[in-house]
Amino acid sequence: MKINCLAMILAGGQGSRLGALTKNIAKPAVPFGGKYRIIDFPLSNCANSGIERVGVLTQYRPFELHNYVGNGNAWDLDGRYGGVFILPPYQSTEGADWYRGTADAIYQNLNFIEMSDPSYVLILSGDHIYSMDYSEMLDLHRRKNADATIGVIEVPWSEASRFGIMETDESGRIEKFVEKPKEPKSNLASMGIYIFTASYLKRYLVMDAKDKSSEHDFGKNVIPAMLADRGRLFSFPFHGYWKDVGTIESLWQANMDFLAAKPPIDISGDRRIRSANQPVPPHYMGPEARVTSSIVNEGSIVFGTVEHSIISTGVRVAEGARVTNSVVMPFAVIGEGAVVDHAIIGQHTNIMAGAQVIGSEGAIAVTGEDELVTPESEARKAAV
Amino acid sequence: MKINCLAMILAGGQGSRLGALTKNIAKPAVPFGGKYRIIDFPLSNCANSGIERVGVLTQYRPFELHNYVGNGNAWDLDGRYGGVFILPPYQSTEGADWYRGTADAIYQNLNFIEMSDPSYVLILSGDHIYSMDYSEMLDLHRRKNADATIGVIEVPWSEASRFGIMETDESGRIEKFVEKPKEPKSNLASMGIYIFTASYLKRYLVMDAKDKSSEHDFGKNVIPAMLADRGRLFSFPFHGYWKDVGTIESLWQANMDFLAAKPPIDISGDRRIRSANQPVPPHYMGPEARVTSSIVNEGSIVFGTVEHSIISTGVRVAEGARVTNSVVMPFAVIGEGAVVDHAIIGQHTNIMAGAQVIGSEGAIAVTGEDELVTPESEARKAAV
Amino acid sequence: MDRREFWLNRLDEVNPKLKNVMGLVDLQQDSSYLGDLTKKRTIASLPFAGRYRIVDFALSSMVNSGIRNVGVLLPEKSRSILDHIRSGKDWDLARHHKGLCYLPPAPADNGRKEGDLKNYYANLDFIESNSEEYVLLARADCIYNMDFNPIMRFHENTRADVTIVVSPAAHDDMARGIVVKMAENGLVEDITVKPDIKKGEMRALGVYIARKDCFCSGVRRAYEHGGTDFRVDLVLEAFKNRTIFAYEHRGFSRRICSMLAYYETNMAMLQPDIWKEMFMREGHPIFTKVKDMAPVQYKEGSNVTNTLVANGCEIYGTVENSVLFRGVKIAPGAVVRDSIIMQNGFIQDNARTNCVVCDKNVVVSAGKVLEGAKTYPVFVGKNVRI
Amino acid sequence: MDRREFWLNRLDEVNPKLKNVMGLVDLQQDSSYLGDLTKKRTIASLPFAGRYRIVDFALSSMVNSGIRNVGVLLPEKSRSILDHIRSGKDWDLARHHKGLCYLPPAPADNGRKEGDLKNYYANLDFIESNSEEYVLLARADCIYNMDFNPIMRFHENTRADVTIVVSPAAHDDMARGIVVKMAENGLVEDITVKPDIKKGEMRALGVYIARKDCFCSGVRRAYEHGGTDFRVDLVLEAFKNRTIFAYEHRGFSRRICSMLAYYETNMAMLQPDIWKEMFMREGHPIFTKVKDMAPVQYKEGSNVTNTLVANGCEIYGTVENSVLFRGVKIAPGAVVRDSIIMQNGFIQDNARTNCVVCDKNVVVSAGKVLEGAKTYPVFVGKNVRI
Repeated sequence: MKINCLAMILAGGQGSRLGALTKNIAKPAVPFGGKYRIIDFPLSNCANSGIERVGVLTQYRPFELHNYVGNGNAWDLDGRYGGVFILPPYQSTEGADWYRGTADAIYQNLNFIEMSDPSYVLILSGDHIYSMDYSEMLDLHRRKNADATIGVIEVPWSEASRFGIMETDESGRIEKFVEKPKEPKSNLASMGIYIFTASYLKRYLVMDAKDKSSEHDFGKNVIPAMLADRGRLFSFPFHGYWKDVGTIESLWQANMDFLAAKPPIDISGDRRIRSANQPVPPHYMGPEARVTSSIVNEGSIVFGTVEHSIISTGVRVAEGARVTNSVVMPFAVIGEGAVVDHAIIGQHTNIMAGAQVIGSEGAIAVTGEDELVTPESEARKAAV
Repeated sequence: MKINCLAMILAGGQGSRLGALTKNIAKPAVPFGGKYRIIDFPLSNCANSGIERVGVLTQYRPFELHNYVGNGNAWDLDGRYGGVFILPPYQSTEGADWYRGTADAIYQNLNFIEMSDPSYVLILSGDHIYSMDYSEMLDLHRRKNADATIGVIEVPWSEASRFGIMETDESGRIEKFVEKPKEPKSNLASMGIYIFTASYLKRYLVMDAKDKSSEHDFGKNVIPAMLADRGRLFSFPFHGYWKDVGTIESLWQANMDFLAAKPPIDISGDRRIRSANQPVPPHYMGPEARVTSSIVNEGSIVFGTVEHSIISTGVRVAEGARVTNSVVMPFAVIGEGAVVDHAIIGQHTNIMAGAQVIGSEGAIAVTGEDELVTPESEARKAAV
Repeated sequence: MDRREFWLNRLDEVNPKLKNVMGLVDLQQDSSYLGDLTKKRTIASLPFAGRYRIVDFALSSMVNSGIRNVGVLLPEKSRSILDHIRSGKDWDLARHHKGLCYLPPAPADNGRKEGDLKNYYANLDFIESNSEEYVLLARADCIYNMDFNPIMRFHENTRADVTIVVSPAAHDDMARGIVVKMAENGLVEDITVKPDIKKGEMRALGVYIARKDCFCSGVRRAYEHGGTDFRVDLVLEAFKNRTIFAYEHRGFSRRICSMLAYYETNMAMLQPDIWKEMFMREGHPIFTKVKDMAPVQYKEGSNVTNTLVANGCEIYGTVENSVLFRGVKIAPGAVVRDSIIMQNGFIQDNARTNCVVCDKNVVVSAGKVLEGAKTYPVFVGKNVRI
Repeated sequence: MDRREFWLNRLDEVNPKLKNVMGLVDLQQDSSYLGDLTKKRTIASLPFAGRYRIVDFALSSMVNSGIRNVGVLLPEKSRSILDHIRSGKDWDLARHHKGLCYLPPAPADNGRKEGDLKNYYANLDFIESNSEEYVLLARADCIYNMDFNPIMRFHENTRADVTIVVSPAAHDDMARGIVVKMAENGLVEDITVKPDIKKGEMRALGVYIARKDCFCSGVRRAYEHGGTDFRVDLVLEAFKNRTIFAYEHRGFSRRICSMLAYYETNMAMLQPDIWKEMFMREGHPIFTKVKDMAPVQYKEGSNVTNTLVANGCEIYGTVENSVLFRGVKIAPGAVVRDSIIMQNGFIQDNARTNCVVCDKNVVVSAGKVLEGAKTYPVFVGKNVRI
């Protein structure tokens, strides 16, 4: 059965810039916004855009991601021609290798793509928070009869040199693509979202794989090669909220963005962000609870004070505890009288009674998964 | 959530002894008996024994197996604490490696086992045809307070030296285990089915992983090490039909076994063998069809003659074609006047009008997947 | 470009999807024309072609055409249909968002005459609460494998208020139904409801497309003015001032309107080209409840020709021009000709059936002979042992 | 060792599983005691504790106890319950083999007096066709989180024909129910059906265990002798000569037998130890339909204490001793005390509610004040705007 569009999510390796938070889980499985995990965003976007078959490329603890994603049922991606497939490297008749770059990861799964037989392939990354209708981008791709279409967003000129920058003509056709230009001539940054016509992609991936000098990266190698051959590459401008959460600081900041009077994404409307739910009850606010400017998810129980923070599934904030400007990940416990400020508290971590985890803007404190923080232990600070 | 018993199926590598049949699919995905795939047997046995969580260890084209197995829904293995997990090698904080042996494959997935938190681990292989109630074996394991229990079957004395042979005392406790003994002192062969108490297994896998001289094989290394330490290892005798289908000859023979007047396994009763079904209609027998002593599955259409053969899903046997003593795998086409005898015809293969694929007992002819056999081309013969 | 336009523009492309259409399947069909066959079941749950039930054809056509939101109007006796459709998973309709929704029959109003229209009326709130702009209704008493996309395009292009799918009757048809007279462009000039239909007359296949607001206001108007009958009070009366077009379906289609039609339509599946059109169309499979039966065992001496055989059968004897449902057993020496043997039938040694329809679990004992005619098949009721 | 023994021996072990027990959930409870709360719904589908419905507690208890085969006796008005339970997937009961089966109400017999017993009788064929040897019946009008395994062991050990689960009534209970007198060992000495129940009396929680043959023969006997009422005609009459034991459930349990009981039982969930016993027991979660709402937004100035808050809420104002269901909005300056606000309620600026139960979609406009008493909460019907 030929499908229209197949999505491939580059979920990456261990995501070392997230440090302790990814000791036991892959980056896309990192909790976000009290209820979600990062991968909920691209998966929900796919479902909301009518794309029902998704490959997730990862080589780091794939079964935990699999355990979370299952067959995609939570996102209604488990239809007969759909499904979510976790794709670690595998052994083929031609041998086997770990993924050497974004393009190589896709290349190694060309068999999977052929099995799915799509007309178009949508490539996404697994560490961005945003809500986008890919079907509009796909529509542009078809109307322009493009070989490739790249999602772009305007960034402040001052930051443009941190991104892959596109120069386009009036029709949106891409003339030049420069990774991290020192003197950017445009502020249209690549979002790392690509739609390729499947056959075109395959041709370039096979060429790239043979090129021993290549780093096998879409931005550095494949897109430039396509442009060099005068391929029909177009840009698709995106105007909504879009945030890379690849670092502790940006992860914390993106969480805080959702505490604004008007959250940056409508996560509960028609194009809602879905997630795999656990059977937990409504949360309970104790007799002395004091919670303001915060987001609190199901299954938690709060007796203390929470201000401008995110309290995830199953968290317990004990009497007299004080959580401010922080993200408390699922099933963490904040003990009696403990103080948490400008911090990210990892899943299942126990901040014992009286302990303190205090960071500051620009130096967010982080505790990993399943840790025990006593009043004596000094919480590790994230390298920024 | 603690589960009672986790099953781990060693699905192996490319299964090269099945030659052309496993060019594009892993061995457990090889079709069997007209409707099934080899992995249906261990998966159905698990479901029928109340074991709902299953890991499938493979490093060869995992997504095709994933595509077939899905989340285990077809076997009712998709419950909240259940699920089927395809487990290729992955990258962990300690590095990454391909599976070096049966024990190493399990060792590399200790994290998965810990995540599932079972009391017992059942280890199975992915290339046996049989119907067995593992819960009886598990019950024996518990009643004997065993560290490990090994499924055994009596084999003819003349063949005993091809197997791992167990010597047991009266209570069934294993005293000695010898891989392929030249002069066997017992005819109790290991079926490659093990139940371990989870903590005990973990201890020995960790030890085995550190042993540089080990081949990391259960039969050769782990079981002997356990016996050397006087572990409580028991045998569980099995009396039903059990067939290794790791070679072309044995795969053909096992298929033929199901054509007996009384098939060796009751595949449709209470403990039925389940499989992931495709939406195909009842098969159609044409006006001149002549079918005897055969098994024919849904979705096929027969105009020719079929004798003592297995016709799988979606196969077409054209007018005047003659199929005898053969296994025709799904969606193969046997053209007009073609002759197939003592052969295995791979999936989607097209035997053109007038072509012949003729083997003999002991030298079964094989065509691979998606092949085209013309009257001119001589069908490849399997190495026996 | 609005959302609707966006999807409709795609219809000719790779992945046709009737995203803006909600499906309604009406299972409350009058089954008195089928005699004992439907004494204890609805037409919709009547077994067909070895492994299907009649409802599978309407449901599969919807799903294959891209409809993802289907309301099922349940009949009074709904257990067998609930057990067949279950979550809708086998039709890919078990979803968190949209998917299958059961619309159970409304309890009886005090003193008011009952009819099939009432259940539509009782469920208007559900129909209206959905976001789709169009309704595609299928009344589950016909056999077809239809792609609704071209019909939807036809509906759009003609700017019809209501589109009725019709086809010429293949035979005289003794059951009540809608017959239309239409102009060459499809514009309907007259609609009649007749107690019998002559061969060749353009009769409705029970498939209707309309804008949801048009459909709902029609139902409301018909019911609130005392209407009870879908055909007369809605299609004939309430839609009187609407622009109605008829779309002629040219593929295979049959109404299951009598025992003979049931018999002949099953037999039609024995023609390989019809078998292929119905069941083997790329992207248009007919889905049904998965039962996961073993493949068929043809034993030594079996002789089966021009026959449809479902899984789970075991055959020693001779079968010609017949349809065997799941789990049928034909003993040595038994001869089955021009017959339909439903689930778990057992034709014992040397028994013979000729032009017979056996309901589920029928046993024809050793040596017994049953003989009907092609124009008058003999029917044997459920669980009967002869 | 036969199959049954085999599984029962395991009960004390790691993975208790009532594999030999089929569950029956009866949703056709008399709801006249609850007034307007159940005017348009059954007790079983009454919203409870922020995100649940009453039926979730019986269903979850069955599933967590290891029951994998559950028949659901549907009430006359079944759409909301079909929409809530759907395939049973959220309770892990969407299975090919066993799993959930809907048993729709039997159509009315001509002239015969109706009652809840009839639906049991009409579905005996289904109950008997299943392989399990025991039936565990739960009538869905109670709140509990029960492990049925010890009750099953009790049933086995006492060699009872029928085991009834009871607990002393926490309050006077104005609804009709079964009261038992029992000996110390649990043997039932007398059963009565009373129109009201006094505090402390041992009243049935609607949970019964019996061998399937005993249960079915009782139903058959009761109905075929003209019986209509489950309690009187089956439990009192048909089981007269059976050995009946009562098992006292010592965990939390309440019958939802009046508006006040509904109010107080919701409020009981605000005690953290009861909240934990009901919802946070390892291996015994309460499952419900997944709606996937966003987490709760506590805005600047919000002040929420001793309150249960379901996802999807947005809170600017003050809430005390209350239960907020999904999607409730509390505007700035609004004060909600000792109240239950069901789904999508909107308490506007500076409005106040005190001891109020608001059904779904209620709007209390800016500045309005509603005040009831803890012993007499004010009820506001569905979709009302005040």
